[in-house]
Amino acid sequence: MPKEYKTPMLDELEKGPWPSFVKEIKLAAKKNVMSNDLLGLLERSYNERLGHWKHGGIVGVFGYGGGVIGRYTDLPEEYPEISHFHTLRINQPSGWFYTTEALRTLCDIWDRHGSGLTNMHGSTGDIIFLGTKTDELEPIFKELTEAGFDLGGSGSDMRTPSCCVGPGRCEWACYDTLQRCYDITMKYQDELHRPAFPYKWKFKFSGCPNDCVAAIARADISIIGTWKDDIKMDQAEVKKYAENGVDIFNDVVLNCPAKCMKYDGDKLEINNNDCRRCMHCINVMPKALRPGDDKGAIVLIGAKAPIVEGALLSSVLIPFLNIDDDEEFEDFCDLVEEMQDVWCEEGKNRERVGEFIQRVGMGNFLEAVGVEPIPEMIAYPRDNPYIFFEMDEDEEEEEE
Amino acid sequence: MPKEYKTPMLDELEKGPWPSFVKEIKLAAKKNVMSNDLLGLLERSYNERLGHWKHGGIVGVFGYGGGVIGRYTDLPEEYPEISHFHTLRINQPSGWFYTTEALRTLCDIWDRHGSGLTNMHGSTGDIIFLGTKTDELEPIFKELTEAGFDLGGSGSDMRTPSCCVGPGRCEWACYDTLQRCYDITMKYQDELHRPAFPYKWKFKFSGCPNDCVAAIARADISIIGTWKDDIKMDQAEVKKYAENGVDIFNDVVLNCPAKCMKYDGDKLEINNNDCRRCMHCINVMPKALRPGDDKGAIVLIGAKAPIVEGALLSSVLIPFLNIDDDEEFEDFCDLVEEMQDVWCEEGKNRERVGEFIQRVGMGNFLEAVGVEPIPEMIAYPRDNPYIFFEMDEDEEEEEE
Amino acid sequence: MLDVMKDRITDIGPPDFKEYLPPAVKKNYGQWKYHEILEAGVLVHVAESGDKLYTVRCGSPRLVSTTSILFYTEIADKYCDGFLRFTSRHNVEFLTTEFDNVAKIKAEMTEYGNPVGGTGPSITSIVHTQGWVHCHSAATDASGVVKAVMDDLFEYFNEMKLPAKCRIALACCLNMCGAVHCSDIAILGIHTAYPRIDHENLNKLCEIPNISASCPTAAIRPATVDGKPSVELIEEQCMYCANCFTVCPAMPLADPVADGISLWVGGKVSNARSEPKFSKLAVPFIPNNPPRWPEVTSAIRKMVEVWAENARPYERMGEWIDRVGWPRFFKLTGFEFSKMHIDDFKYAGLSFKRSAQITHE
Amino acid sequence: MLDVMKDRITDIGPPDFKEYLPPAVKKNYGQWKYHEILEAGVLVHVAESGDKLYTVRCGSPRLVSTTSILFYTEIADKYCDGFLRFTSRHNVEFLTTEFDNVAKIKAEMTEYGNPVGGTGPSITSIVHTQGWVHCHSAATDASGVVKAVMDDLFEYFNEMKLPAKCRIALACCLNMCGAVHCSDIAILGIHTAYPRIDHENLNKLCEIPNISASCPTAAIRPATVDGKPSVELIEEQCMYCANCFTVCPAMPLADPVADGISLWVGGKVSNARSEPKFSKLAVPFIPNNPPRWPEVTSAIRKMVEVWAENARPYERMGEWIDRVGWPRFFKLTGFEFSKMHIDDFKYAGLSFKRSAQITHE
Ligand code: SRM
Ligand code: SRM
Ligand code: SRM
Ligand code: SRM
Ligand code: SF4
Ligand code: SF4
Ligand code: SF4
Ligand code: SF4
Ligand code: SF4
Ligand code: SF4
Ligand code: SF4
Ligand code: SF4
Repeated sequence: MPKEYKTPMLDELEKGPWPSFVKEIKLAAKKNVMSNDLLGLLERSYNERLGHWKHGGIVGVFGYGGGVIGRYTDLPEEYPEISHFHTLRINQPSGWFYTTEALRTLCDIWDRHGSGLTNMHGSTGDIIFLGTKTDELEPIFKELTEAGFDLGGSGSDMRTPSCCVGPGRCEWACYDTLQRCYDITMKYQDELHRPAFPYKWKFKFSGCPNDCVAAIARADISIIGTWKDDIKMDQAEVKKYAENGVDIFNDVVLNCPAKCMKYDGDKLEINNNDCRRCMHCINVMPKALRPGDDKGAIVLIGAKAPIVEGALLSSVLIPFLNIDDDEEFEDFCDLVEEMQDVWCEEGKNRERVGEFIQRVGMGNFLEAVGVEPIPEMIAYPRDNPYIFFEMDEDEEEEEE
Repeated sequence: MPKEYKTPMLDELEKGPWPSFVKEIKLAAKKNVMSNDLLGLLERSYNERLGHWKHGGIVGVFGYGGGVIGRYTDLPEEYPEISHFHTLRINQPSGWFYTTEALRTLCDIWDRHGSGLTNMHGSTGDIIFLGTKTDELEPIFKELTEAGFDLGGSGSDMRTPSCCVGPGRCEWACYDTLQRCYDITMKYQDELHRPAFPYKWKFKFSGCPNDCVAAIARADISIIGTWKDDIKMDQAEVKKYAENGVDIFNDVVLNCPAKCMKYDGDKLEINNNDCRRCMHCINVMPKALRPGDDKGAIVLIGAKAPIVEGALLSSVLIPFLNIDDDEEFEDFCDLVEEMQDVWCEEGKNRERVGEFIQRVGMGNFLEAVGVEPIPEMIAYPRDNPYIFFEMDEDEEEEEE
Repeated sequence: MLDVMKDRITDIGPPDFKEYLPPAVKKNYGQWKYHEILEAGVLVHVAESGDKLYTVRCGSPRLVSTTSILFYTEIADKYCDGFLRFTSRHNVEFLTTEFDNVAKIKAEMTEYGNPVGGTGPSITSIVHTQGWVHCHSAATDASGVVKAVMDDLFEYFNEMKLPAKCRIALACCLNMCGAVHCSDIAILGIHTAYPRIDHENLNKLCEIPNISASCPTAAIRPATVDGKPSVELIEEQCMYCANCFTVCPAMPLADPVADGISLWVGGKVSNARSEPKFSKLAVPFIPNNPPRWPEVTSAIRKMVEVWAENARPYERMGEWIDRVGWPRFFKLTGFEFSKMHIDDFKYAGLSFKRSAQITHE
Repeated sequence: MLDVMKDRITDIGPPDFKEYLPPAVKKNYGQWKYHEILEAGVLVHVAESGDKLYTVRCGSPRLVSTTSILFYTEIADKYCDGFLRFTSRHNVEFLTTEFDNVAKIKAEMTEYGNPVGGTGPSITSIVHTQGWVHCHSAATDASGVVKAVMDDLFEYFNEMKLPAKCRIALACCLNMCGAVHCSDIAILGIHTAYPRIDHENLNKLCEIPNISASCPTAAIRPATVDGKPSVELIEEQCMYCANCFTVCPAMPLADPVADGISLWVGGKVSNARSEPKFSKLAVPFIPNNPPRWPEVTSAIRKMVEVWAENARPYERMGEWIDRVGWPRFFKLTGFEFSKMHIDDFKYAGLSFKRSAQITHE
């Protein structure tokens, strides 16, 4: 018989309009002793204002270096069911689309082998199976793979890539985010499952500059859709928006970062040469404006959270890649591997690629991976005169 | 008989519409052997693409640590007249106003004791007497002071302050730049003449945010005029500008950094609460718009050239100071002295105050000089979570 | 064990998403023309073919039981041909080609406890992390704070009455698994006590050079304590980042009194209008006050209200502050400005106000 | 010597400017109402009193002989009641209350060789430094380059046909006495050869710890060479800043072939419209080519022309580039973009293009 915990603190959090995670833990606790002990432990944390988890040891499934986060409570005597409480990271399908059948299979496996609690999803994008014992890992893994699922990344490896819904349900997708996310994931299964990098290596795919998976903020490789040709414009629809109350002048023209729009109260003009493809005008009037036809992606590099050298945003590496084209995609993969090699060779332990670039210098990094420096990569050229001069061979000879 | 130098290279630079410094050197060389040798040496530099000056030793006038830059050619045998060729820095009058009489006196002194060449002015603002011998320094100094002039700064001291023309000839002067520049100079004569600081200490005074002495870019203490109340507006004059071809919408409204203007083709409106006092609209239409009446100055700190830690711009220390008020001016001087003390105590050798602040942290600097931190001092708060927490005494007690 | 190792399948990767796409999505894949937001939480996407696909977005606690997932599958089976999806912010979305289903899904999901909203100029789910539910590193809980904040801000979830989107995220420690650093409002768990060094066990559990190297401020030095190899801490140099603890369990920082929450504001990710920005410090420290963290919820409400009242349409939190300036932000919110707000890390110098562009009131 | 020390006056400071103000200035001090630019180089300031004061601004080489100063005093005596002033950019200004005098001053000064201009949207005098005329540190000449550039750009001095002001400055070494770092166009003398260490004399002339400390990249280490205390240089770490030379004469860098000029672009000082900005690297190196530095003048002309053609009214060089982006600048000027343009100093990371806001052509 499972213990019955009094949870006055947590009960408070069953109230109110927002969906309650306490309700979820209780639902799970009804069927599952681990979740029941979790409820008790969490109430205790609420009372003590202190977590009760220990640093995880290394646990996992055979042949994989990642995908499982080991976790143990520091009060195993009092909460024996969660003395082990490891999570599994399961690689989600592109765009988080599911059949109900697949979900039922997952639930079934998890109810039999784990806590019955999940995160849908983890913030990298995985399905998180939240809490089980070491012994259950292999059985879960076997059933998962038989059902067509596999573990995601953890540790110093490629992490589970993720992508926005893209062409699945968005008119602005400039490339096939779902497909390319899937392709990268499949291509680098080994890198995903067997950590051998200096640190994490994350990929995120957004179909346009709205960046609905926040790729630029949290992926080492951020792939963001864009287009090259003119914004498509339907003046009649522009008029309708104006009639329906859009203040085209203040809401659209004044907000254009390129200051490249003109509106005379009737016709809207865009100087597409100056347009930065920021999406704003399109976002405001989706029926009237649309990205052009010559679509592709920008590849950016280096984002990460603050530890240790401060947070980084990704920065432009390739300003335009026709990523839907298989050949260009292969070229891109070659570059990815080249970068991995350089970073693995020269990177320090726990140094993300963005930090690595900052340490060795973007110019040197580009040289090492064989990419030509171009002004699209920078917001502005250096403003300090501390230049390490490198004269061309020719010039040097001339000088001698 | 002075040598006659062939100067085919320099002669080239007598041609063309822009005033020629070669003409000037030749004019001086007619009367003066030093300038004649300078001509020869300079031609040689042009041929060799190399300067011929040595590191200056310490020379100066008795009791002063600065004001003279020692200079010797490395070819004294060939150019004996400029084997010494020291410059004197003479403190200019505020705003570089002169009577012709004063200028004639200066020329007379200089023709008798030096090369007859000057810089009107040096880039800190001094009158530069360009080139004389060690023996001439004391006589020059004596005659200068008798004529009412004194040396400016050099070395690790307060440098000669300078200011824009301000109320002398500008409708936008928000305080009396000429007077305050003079006051500061007079108040700190000792600091100006007897180097005892870690490094230079420069003051520049601009009467409004146009900053016509580039104070924010090159003065440790940059004092820039501003106002607190509303921009004064004459709608009739606005109309006239519009009639005369000013595109008020594109040239003015769209260029307002605060986006705080509205123009309906007839009336111009400013939301003065949001206005950043950038001067742009006023600059475009000086007859129609004017700074308000509640005028004063912003005090900014820390600008410098790049060596060693990279160039710095000054940043806001006091967002509004009624500097024309004598009491507030005295308070400001007290703060200046407080800052000097802290910097002298804790600053490293050759560390400008801006670098010092960067090293110890603005927050710590403010604390040391007794200034309350306020959001006006920052462009944005920290974006990294690496906070050195300092709890209030009260809070700490509570916690115990 | 042997049993489970037999016929073991590895490295198959995730299922092919194409198998999981609803028929309307498959048919109109990449052929969407435009969309409209019909009401908070309800979108319609219109395809070149003329097909219409309705989406009902439902709030989710993210931490969900299989019981609830199974409930979602029931809804999806009933109205959506057996398909559903989750969003990048962990909401659950039901896609249907039948407009009539929209109201039904909405009703059933709301009834179950998953209200509909989060589209357009609203506040959608708070991206968050594990907190006391699962992580050893947490300086606060995640789910509980999120629940408290969203309860308080609920009117902004199921109505679209804000100037623009407002993205809130929470991370329970400086590792920032929630990648909160580019959020309109970031809730960040923060320690303010020094690591307590377990000299007894340190050398057994950890490699001393790694610990020293882990500290961004070089506050940790190798030292021999009671005859054992260990480390010592230069307290003035520690800013509680916990990176040493990540590397070595023998240096815990968690503390019931000194742990708490900091609030950050004005970040964004999208490239719309302005470039992506980091969030900046608004409130350095609020002690943990479970179960409802009232000081946190009210500070956040304050920010949201002040922004909502003062910003122009389409102006994200950070864009508004950039236009009117940080002095205005601190004035209107009433948050105290202190030394702690002034950056003193790597790029500090660039955060000073290096111009005479100043507002006066 | 004794003689000159007698009755010696010290610390009197500069003359009181009030003695030096022209009568019209004294009378209307602080009472100016507005101004107009009548033509290039000619301003009129109108006082509240109705008084009008005309200013004629004349170009100056800055390096002026007493002969020329005396000539200016003649003009000032003739037309300006015996007063004149210089500007913050070293031009000489004649102030008169008589409109008729304007043309006369202009004629006489032009005749003498000091043309009139530099107001409004024009290019005024180039702020500059000593160069080979006086400084031991120079990597190029100052006055000569300035003369060559201004001759070439003269049409922009005596006409006002640019979108906005364009401020050019020159510094002959990285000490940047011209404070060029915030100029629309900065001309900067630059060394590209390593310091040559005079091991023989180094220890006599300099303090070794000071030298090591002076190097921003820590490229200098104490070392014993031929039995003498000296320093050694890690060449890969040297970026030729010459700070070691400033501290120690035994480490000269100047070199006829390796010295030259770099060009920087897009800085500004004023707070009008945009905040003050630093200039950014446009051309890393052009060898010294006296007497007319043709590669320098043509590169500068290119920048000015490209900007003049493409910018909007009131848009300073840097504001234009900020709007259209650096790729456009490099494309239109044809300047080569290289690794050297990518920052690798302290704030390098912030100079990368951290957004998807990109133009395509
Ligand atoms: C589960 C998850 C949070 C969540 O509740 O969703 C998570 C949980 C942990 N993260 Fe994370 N991270 C998770 C997404 C992230 C993200 C977001 C992302 O990937 O988009 C980030 C920020 C982006 C980035 O990578 O920079 C993130 C940045 C970190 C860091 C700091 C890394 C850095 O370079 O700055 C650490 C510290 C470390 O690696 O030692 C960390 C470490 C951890 C550890 C493993 C704690 C540790 O020190 O060992 C956490 C385990 C918690 C637990 O007990 O379950 N986690 N972590 C997320 C993974 C779920 C999934 O696979 O879908
Ligand atoms: C004469 C003058 C240049 C000119 O032709 O106008 C000048 C000339 C020298 N400067 Fe300067 N500086 C002059 C204004 C400046 C300015 C501009 C300003 O003051 O507005 C700056 C940049 C602003 C600043 O202070 O940051 C400037 C930044 C430097 C530096 C770098 C200081 C720094 O902190 O980065 C040095 C190097 C040093 O101090 O060792 C320097 C050093 C020198 C020395 C003394 C060379 C040396 O290393 O000893 C030069 C003597 C040249 C000579 O032989 O005559 N000079 N120097 C300017 C002073 C004239 C006057 O008094 O009016
Ligand atoms: C479903 C989802 C993508 C997915 O694959 O899951 C999505 C879907 C859409 N986004 Fe998004 N965005 C989604 C996360 C994001 C994120 C990522 C995040 O918040 O972590 C961002 C970046 C946020 C940021 O900038 O900080 C994001 C920034 C945008 C923007 C830019 C808003 C702006 O003005 O800055 C738009 C354009 C708009 O709304 O006008 C947009 C527009 C859209 C559109 C209208 C695209 C379309 O035509 O279908 C979709 C409905 C938007 C709505 O909710 O009003 N989406 N969108 C994500 C829903 C999250 C949720 O459950 O609430
Ligand atoms: C005389 C002088 C001040 C002095 O005390 O000597 C001066 C005088 C005036 N300045 Fe200035 N400025 C003077 C140096 C500057 C500087 C400093 C510098 O260049 O080193 C600046 C900052 C430059 C920068 O931003 O990089 C400067 C930025 C301005 C501006 C802002 C321009 C802008 O749009 O960014 C204005 C406003 C305008 O011209 O519309 C201005 C406006 C003016 C006005 C119109 C002020 C007035 O009402 O009298 C004066 C005539 C301007 C003209 O030439 O068209 N003044 N002005 C300086 C003349 C230098 C010269 O000989 O050419
Ligand atoms: S990132 Fe762009 S393409 Fe992807 S879902 Fe968002 S708006 Fe659509
Ligand atoms: S996409 Fe952005 S930059 Fe381009 S025209 Fe529209 S608002 Fe302007
Ligand atoms: S800084 Fe302002 S007050 Fe001074 S001269 Fe320039 S415009 Fe006039
Ligand atoms: S002074 Fe500048 S900020 Fe103020 S209204 Fe005029 S243009 Fe706008
Ligand atoms: S943010 Fe910190 S405490 Fe929260 S899950 Fe990530 S590592 Fe754990
Ligand atoms: S908490 Fe961070 S700053 Fe403090 S000792 Fe540990 S690693 Fe260093
Ligand atoms: S810039 Fe350099 S070379 Fe030129 S005067 Fe200044 S210190 Fe001398
Ligand atoms: S020139 Fe500069 S970088 Fe090179 S050794 Fe000297 S101080 Fe160091």
